[in-house]
Amino acid sequence: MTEMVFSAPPAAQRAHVWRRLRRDRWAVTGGVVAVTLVAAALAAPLLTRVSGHDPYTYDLDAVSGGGVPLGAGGGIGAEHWFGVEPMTGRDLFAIVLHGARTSLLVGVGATLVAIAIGVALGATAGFAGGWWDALASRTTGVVFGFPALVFMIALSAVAPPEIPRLLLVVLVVGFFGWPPIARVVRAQTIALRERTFVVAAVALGARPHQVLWRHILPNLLPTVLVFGTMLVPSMIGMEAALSFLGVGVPPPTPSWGRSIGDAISWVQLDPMYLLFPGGALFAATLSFNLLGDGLRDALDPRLRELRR
Amino acid sequence: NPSGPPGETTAQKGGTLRILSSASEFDLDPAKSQSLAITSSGLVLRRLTTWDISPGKPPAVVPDLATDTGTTTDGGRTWTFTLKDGLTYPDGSAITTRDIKYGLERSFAPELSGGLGYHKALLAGGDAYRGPYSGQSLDSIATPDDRTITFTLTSAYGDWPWIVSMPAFAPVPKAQDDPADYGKNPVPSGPYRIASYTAGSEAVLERNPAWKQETDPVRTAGPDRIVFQLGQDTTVAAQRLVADSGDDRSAFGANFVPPAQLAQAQANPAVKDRIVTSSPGALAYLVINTKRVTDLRVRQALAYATDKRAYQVASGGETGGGLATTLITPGIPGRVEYDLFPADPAGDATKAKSLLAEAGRTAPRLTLLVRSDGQWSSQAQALQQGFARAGIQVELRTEEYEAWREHVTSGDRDDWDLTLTSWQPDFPSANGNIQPLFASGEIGGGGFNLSRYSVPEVDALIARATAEVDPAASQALWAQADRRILQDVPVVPLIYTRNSFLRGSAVQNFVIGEFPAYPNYLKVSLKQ
Amino acid sequence: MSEVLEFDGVSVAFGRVRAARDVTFALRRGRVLALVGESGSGKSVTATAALGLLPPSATVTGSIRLSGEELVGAPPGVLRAVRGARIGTIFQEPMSAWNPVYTIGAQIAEAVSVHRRLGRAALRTRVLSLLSSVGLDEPDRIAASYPHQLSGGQLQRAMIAMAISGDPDVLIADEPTTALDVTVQAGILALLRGLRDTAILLITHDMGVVADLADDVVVMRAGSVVESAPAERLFDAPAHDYTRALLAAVPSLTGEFPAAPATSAAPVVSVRDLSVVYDRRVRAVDGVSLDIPAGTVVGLVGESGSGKSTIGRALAGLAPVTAGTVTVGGVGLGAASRRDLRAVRTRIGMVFQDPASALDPRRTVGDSVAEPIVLHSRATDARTRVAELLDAVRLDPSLAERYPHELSGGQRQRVVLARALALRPALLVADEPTSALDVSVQAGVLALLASLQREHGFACLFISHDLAVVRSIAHRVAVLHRGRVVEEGTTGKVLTAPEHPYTRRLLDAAPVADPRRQRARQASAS
Amino acid sequence: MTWIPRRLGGMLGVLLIVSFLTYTLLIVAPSDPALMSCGRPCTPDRLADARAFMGYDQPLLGQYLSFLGGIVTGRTFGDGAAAVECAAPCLGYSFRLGAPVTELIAERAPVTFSLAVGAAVLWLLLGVTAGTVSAVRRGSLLDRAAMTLSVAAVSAPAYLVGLIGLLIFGFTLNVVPVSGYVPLTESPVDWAWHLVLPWLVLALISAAVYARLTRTQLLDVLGEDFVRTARAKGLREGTVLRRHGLRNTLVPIVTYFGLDLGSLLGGAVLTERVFSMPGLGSLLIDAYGNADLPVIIGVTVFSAAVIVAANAAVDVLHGVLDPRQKGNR
Ligand SMILES: Nc1ncnc2c1ncn2[C@@H]1O[C@H](COP(=O)(O)OP(=O)(O)OP(=O)(O)O)[C@@H](O)[C@H]1O
Ligand SMILES: Nc1ncnc2c1ncn2[C@@H]1O[C@H](COP(=O)(O)OP(=O)(O)OP(=O)(O)O)[C@@H](O)[C@H]1O
Ligand SMILES: [Mg+2]
Ligand SMILES: [Mg+2]
Ligand code: NI
Repeated sequence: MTEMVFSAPPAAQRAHVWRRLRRDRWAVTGGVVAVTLVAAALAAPLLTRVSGHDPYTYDLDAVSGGGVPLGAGGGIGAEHWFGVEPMTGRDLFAIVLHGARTSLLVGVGATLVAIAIGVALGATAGFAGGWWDALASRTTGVVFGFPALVFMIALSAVAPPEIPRLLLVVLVVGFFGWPPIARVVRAQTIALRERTFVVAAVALGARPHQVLWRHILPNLLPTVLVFGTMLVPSMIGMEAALSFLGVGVPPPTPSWGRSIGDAISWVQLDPMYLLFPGGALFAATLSFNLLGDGLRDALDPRLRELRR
Repeated sequence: NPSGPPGETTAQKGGTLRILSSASEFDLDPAKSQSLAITSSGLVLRRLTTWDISPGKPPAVVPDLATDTGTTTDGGRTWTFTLKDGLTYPDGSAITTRDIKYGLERSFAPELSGGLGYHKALLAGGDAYRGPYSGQSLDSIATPDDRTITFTLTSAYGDWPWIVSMPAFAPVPKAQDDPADYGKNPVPSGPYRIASYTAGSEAVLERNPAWKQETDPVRTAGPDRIVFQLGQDTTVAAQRLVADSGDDRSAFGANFVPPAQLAQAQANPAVKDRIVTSSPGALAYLVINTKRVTDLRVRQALAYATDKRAYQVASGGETGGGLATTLITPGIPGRVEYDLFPADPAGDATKAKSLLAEAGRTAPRLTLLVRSDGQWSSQAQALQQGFARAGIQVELRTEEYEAWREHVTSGDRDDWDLTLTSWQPDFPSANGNIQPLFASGEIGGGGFNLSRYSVPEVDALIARATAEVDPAASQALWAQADRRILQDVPVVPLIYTRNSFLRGSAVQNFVIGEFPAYPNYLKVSLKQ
Repeated sequence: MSEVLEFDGVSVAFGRVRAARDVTFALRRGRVLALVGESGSGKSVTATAALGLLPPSATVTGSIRLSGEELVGAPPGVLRAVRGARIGTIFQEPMSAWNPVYTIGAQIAEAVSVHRRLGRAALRTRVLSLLSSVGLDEPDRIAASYPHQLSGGQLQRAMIAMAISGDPDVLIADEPTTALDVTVQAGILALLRGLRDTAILLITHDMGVVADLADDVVVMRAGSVVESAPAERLFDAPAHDYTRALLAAVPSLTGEFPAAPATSAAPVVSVRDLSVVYDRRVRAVDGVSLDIPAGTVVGLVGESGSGKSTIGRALAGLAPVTAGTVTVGGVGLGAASRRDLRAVRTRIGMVFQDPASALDPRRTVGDSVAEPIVLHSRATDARTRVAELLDAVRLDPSLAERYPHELSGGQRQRVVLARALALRPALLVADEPTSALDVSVQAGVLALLASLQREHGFACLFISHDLAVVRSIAHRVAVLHRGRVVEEGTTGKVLTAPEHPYTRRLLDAAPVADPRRQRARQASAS
Repeated sequence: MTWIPRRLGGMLGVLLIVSFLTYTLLIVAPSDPALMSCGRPCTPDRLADARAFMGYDQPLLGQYLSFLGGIVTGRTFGDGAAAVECAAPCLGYSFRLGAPVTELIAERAPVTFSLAVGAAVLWLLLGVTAGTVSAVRRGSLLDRAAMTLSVAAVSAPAYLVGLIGLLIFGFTLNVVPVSGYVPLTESPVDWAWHLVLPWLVLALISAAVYARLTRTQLLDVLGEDFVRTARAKGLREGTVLRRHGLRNTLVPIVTYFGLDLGSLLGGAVLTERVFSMPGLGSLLIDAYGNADLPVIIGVTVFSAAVIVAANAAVDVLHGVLDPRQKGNR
């Protein structure tokens, strides 16, 4: 701020945000965890080669006749780092690691889809008003009031097997996630469009998309960040529900959502089974949120020099 | 063999029994009911015959409203029953065979479809009959007087005494029939009647004063009141029964205990006693779509490659069921044990591979249709990994129960190779094990011949066995059919499932016989 | 004379920006101290420090004592008891200082009831009487209005009403009359003068107001006090060079009128019978017709709330026109397609009355100024152009990377002006563009406008309450009264030989930057 | 006031589209309601009978039109002695449950409403409080703790939270009833007592978004000039936060709340299941499992109507909450 730079070009501003983000210890922690998780997901095949177990092979010797993992903590040991899955004896470490691939992809991918549609529709509807608003609002109403379950069951029947399931899941989950975002974004856009600085931009002859892009969206960003980071875990949960309906990623491909769903009823007997995938989901969500909060605060000029 | 409480103690009277059920509706309309003779509807409605179920004894058909289990004079085509003395409804009027005829007739009405309908195809003229509401009656049911009823069948049928134990054979007084609501307030003939019903949440049964113990040898009618708590989540219900506190002490679960809770309960000595596990009952099997997997050697390879052990573990291990090799299930009279594909429980991948090589299909890719409810998904995965060892790539496709059912029973959606299901006969005769699953007439249109298995020789064998009135002769024929069918490998038997139930500590006489693998509600009583 | 509020060596820093340095002065009961000085010299920051309401990024050192009680670093409870009750505050930018979701009446009532319990009816009466005391003639409507429904001057007066509602010992009045026309301003000054028990800290750029009201004057520049003296002495014998320069820059109602350019054929703006009605009730503009030829500056003066800003907005197609036509550059705005409207707007430079809310809080100042350039030209050197523009409006180009909330009121106003000028518009609509500027900066900005205007010959609607400013820049003047143009003509004619009584009253009410003459005028008025 | 008919028209349009799409999809969906009610064994003849009786042999459009007609005028199913009357507004008739869908919904709705409204009040309080604390103490340990908690809550499946709640408070501590629902009219105390745990569970899970939303919005608002004005009046910090801070964050929160509540009123499937509450959610899920099309369609249309109404209410509220938006409906 003290350097004698002329108008701060976006790059400089970005550097600024980056610098402030880096100073935020929590955001940095979040970033490190998020990067680690993504890296672990990418390197899953490699890592499981090191651990010596893939997520598919049954090991019925690791479970009792009734399917309960043998040994303490759900079978944790040098052999199975996170223990094994009840009923199958599959290696939980491998399952959690490979599950990260599915879940992060779906969680983040579907969130992006939902946000993209929600923000695009909500912001344009709120800004343009008139028939477009009416149409967009009705569409939002229809999608929101629409029985997603019916749709998914129908889809499971008609979707040709050639479509990659993962892509389908991302699209479907994302598609049913956008209406709330669109509504909130629309409401905020309507409030923003009355603000003098937006009117000023209009008075400058800015095209609608320019006003949206330059003034509305940046001011919507904090809200969108919140939704984005909060949406990830519910999207991962949705993925599990979908695979239950037969539209999801078919078993035995691991995913956190499914593991968590399976683990719930085992929570008393084998809490570790819930703890590892659940903890992974929690860590991912928390890190995204920390990062999101950090970003939000770094982007807020009014909080710039606030010291603790 | 059944574990749980030792033998039967004499039924104590009194108390309120609670039955925790995941079902959310409670409809006792005899025409729409598929309930077994010994479960809920049996508490309120009596039929011509019923089942005598006790642990350690083979199931027997015994008279209920009728004086005997039926007489036939022409080798099983016409059957005559006579009602006992002194049977009345709560209003004092007598139970008559006319009411039974009417009850049966209304079961033909399309608006009341949905129940067990074995009689509909068996009674002469039944295929064209559409119920009494448009004024017609079914002449193959004759009621010469109020206490006699005679059935004329399309062909001889030896198991008819079992058929008349089904819900539709309960009396329905015509004057009190309101087709839309009858199921919520049926006129009782058994020891209980419905006192109140709150949709989706509970149904309360209270004593029927008109019921007389001396006319009824199988019902003990212990509790004063029976409360069905509906819409209970099975996991939560199991947890409640494990906790065994307050009212839950006098409750039992109507649903199987989920594997995790079962393992948990077994690990807890205080709870272990209260688990009641059935003998091996329903047959869980792998269906092979014979229209698509046409090569017998491939089917044989599947039979050898099947990892029954993993399947068993996925079903809860030993308590989940014993390994299966035959179609007729244990507990059914006349069952003969054999194993056409002897292999290690984990499967014989080598043998399977060599069969595949013979067939010229070393790496077949098959689609396994899985229903999304229950444990089917983990069970399917257990098979999948076994098949993979023999080089058979199986892709799982999950579907909701109803979608799955439409898929596999409609007969015209042949885009799958394998599916998993289980079958428990509706009455303890090998007929119920074989005919619905392998008769060519049961393909499509809602029938359960999921393998699309159609062999004239087998159909003929089934027809012969069905018509045989002599139990021993018929049992031999069924055993022959069992072996004959499995030679073609339309299915791979996996396990005979054992069902486990939990009861509260005050619940007595909560027992499961050799058939069916469900507790006998009719004899449950409470410790006073 | 008791010292009520003492500033003793007060310094305020925002990180490395030192906004005020070692400021010392004291307010006394019953006296008015005027704080004058360059825009951005730290006046507002110093005054706000007394309330403990600077943003957390500010570091305050030194001592501020209210009747001996230290306020710097005082616990929140102490500060809260002081605020509103013992120190009333009129904030500089009235429009953004109001909460948009409550009515004016509710917000004043809230202030009243913080420190005093009153019944509903009594509260209402009090609010209404406060509103009328600041010269608002429809107190009922004003009280029931939301901030966005009122004009800048109305909001400012309501703000004054709120500030005096607690009968404070000290009144901090930061530019209390910037948005007021001289007639109303005279009323407000009289009101303030009437608060005899109160010590008033008056921050203003208007030397006429200083002359009218102040007993003592403190002059600030670049964060430091350069001179402080009793008012008369300061006007008579300014000691510091900066003070002298300041006084010299005071525009006066004498001297040359700008020569009207030769009128070209088609006017750039042609307004015919324009009426604007808000909410079906408030007839803000009532049958106004107005032409602005190319190369001409039309000054629009008139009472606060008479519809000036509304007309300005109508020229950019931003007002709900109920009747009449507005033609800009040959395009009728009422019937124009979006595309035409946009094309017209790119040629209009717009300065909104409230600079604080006209700037996107999430964009840097440089970004905001560059916006029209980025939007409409493929210029790659926006940065140089931004620096040029900032320099032209006398802002340090280094401010470009600050955010709007980090500027002073006058600085923000100049940013908005710079943005409006960025594309060399064919029409400039400037709504009170210099109201927050001290006279020396104002003189510079006016000179810039005049020279740009001569150079590019744009048409300009110049809305101002300051007759001297209008006189120095406008070729023609239109006088607005209650939504109607009551008089229109060349500046010379309207300001020297006014025909309408309202114009005459306006001229009479304009304060002059001479304490003795002001006092004489007050005496003759009363 | 011309917006009222326009708005109502729009709402009706949405409902028409939703119901029509549902109808179409259910036809496309690979499940045959007749099959589910055909009984065992099922012969093709009987199947055709059941299908004809339920009206699924009719063309789609015809079925849909009679459905619409039923809403306005009521319908009769079947004929002769077995005919069933379904009075207007008839949303169909469930052959499986032997009751008009409207009646089923009327029976179940109070349960869901009790569950949803109570939980909503709780989660709003919880969420907004946590969000406010977070914003005011931005960056502090408290802020981070609130965030960690809310993240844990959103990451946890409702079923799990419900089950754990039951295990702890129902079975182990034995302080709340473990299942069931008592109508408010029967005993308000019992009603609330049975609902405490479900409310808490739902609230815990849903509060998270409100906490985060409140935090970010409040941080925005607290930077505005009018907050400084409010402080200059001498208002207590709490009042400033409430009246000037929170009040100005309401628009997005209320918008989201409307949606959330609206969709919850359509049934809280998992929560209802864990706590054995006979609400709309369990009705719907049950209907899915049994291909009970009339119930699926009826409940869908009903919850769509609730959602649409909640949206409309929120839109009207916007005008009240933000006077600048009046006339922007
Ligand atoms: N959005 C609105 N809704 C209702 N009334 C409004 C609105 N905007 C302005 N008004 C009213 O219209 C009148 C004219 O307002 P305008 O802002 O044009 O005045 P002005 O001449 O610019 O005054 P000032 O010098 O105080 O800025 C005022 O009485 C004001 O209260
Ligand atoms: N939050 C902030 N962060 C950084 N700098 C600030 C901040 N607020 C004000 N400043 C700077 O402090 C200086 C003094 O500002 P102040 O508002 O006191 O000026 P002023 O004398 O009131 O000017 P004006 O007459 O234009 O209102 C200005 O240079 C301004 O840019
Ligand atoms: Mg200032
Ligand atoms: Mg104005
Ligand atoms: Ni001025």
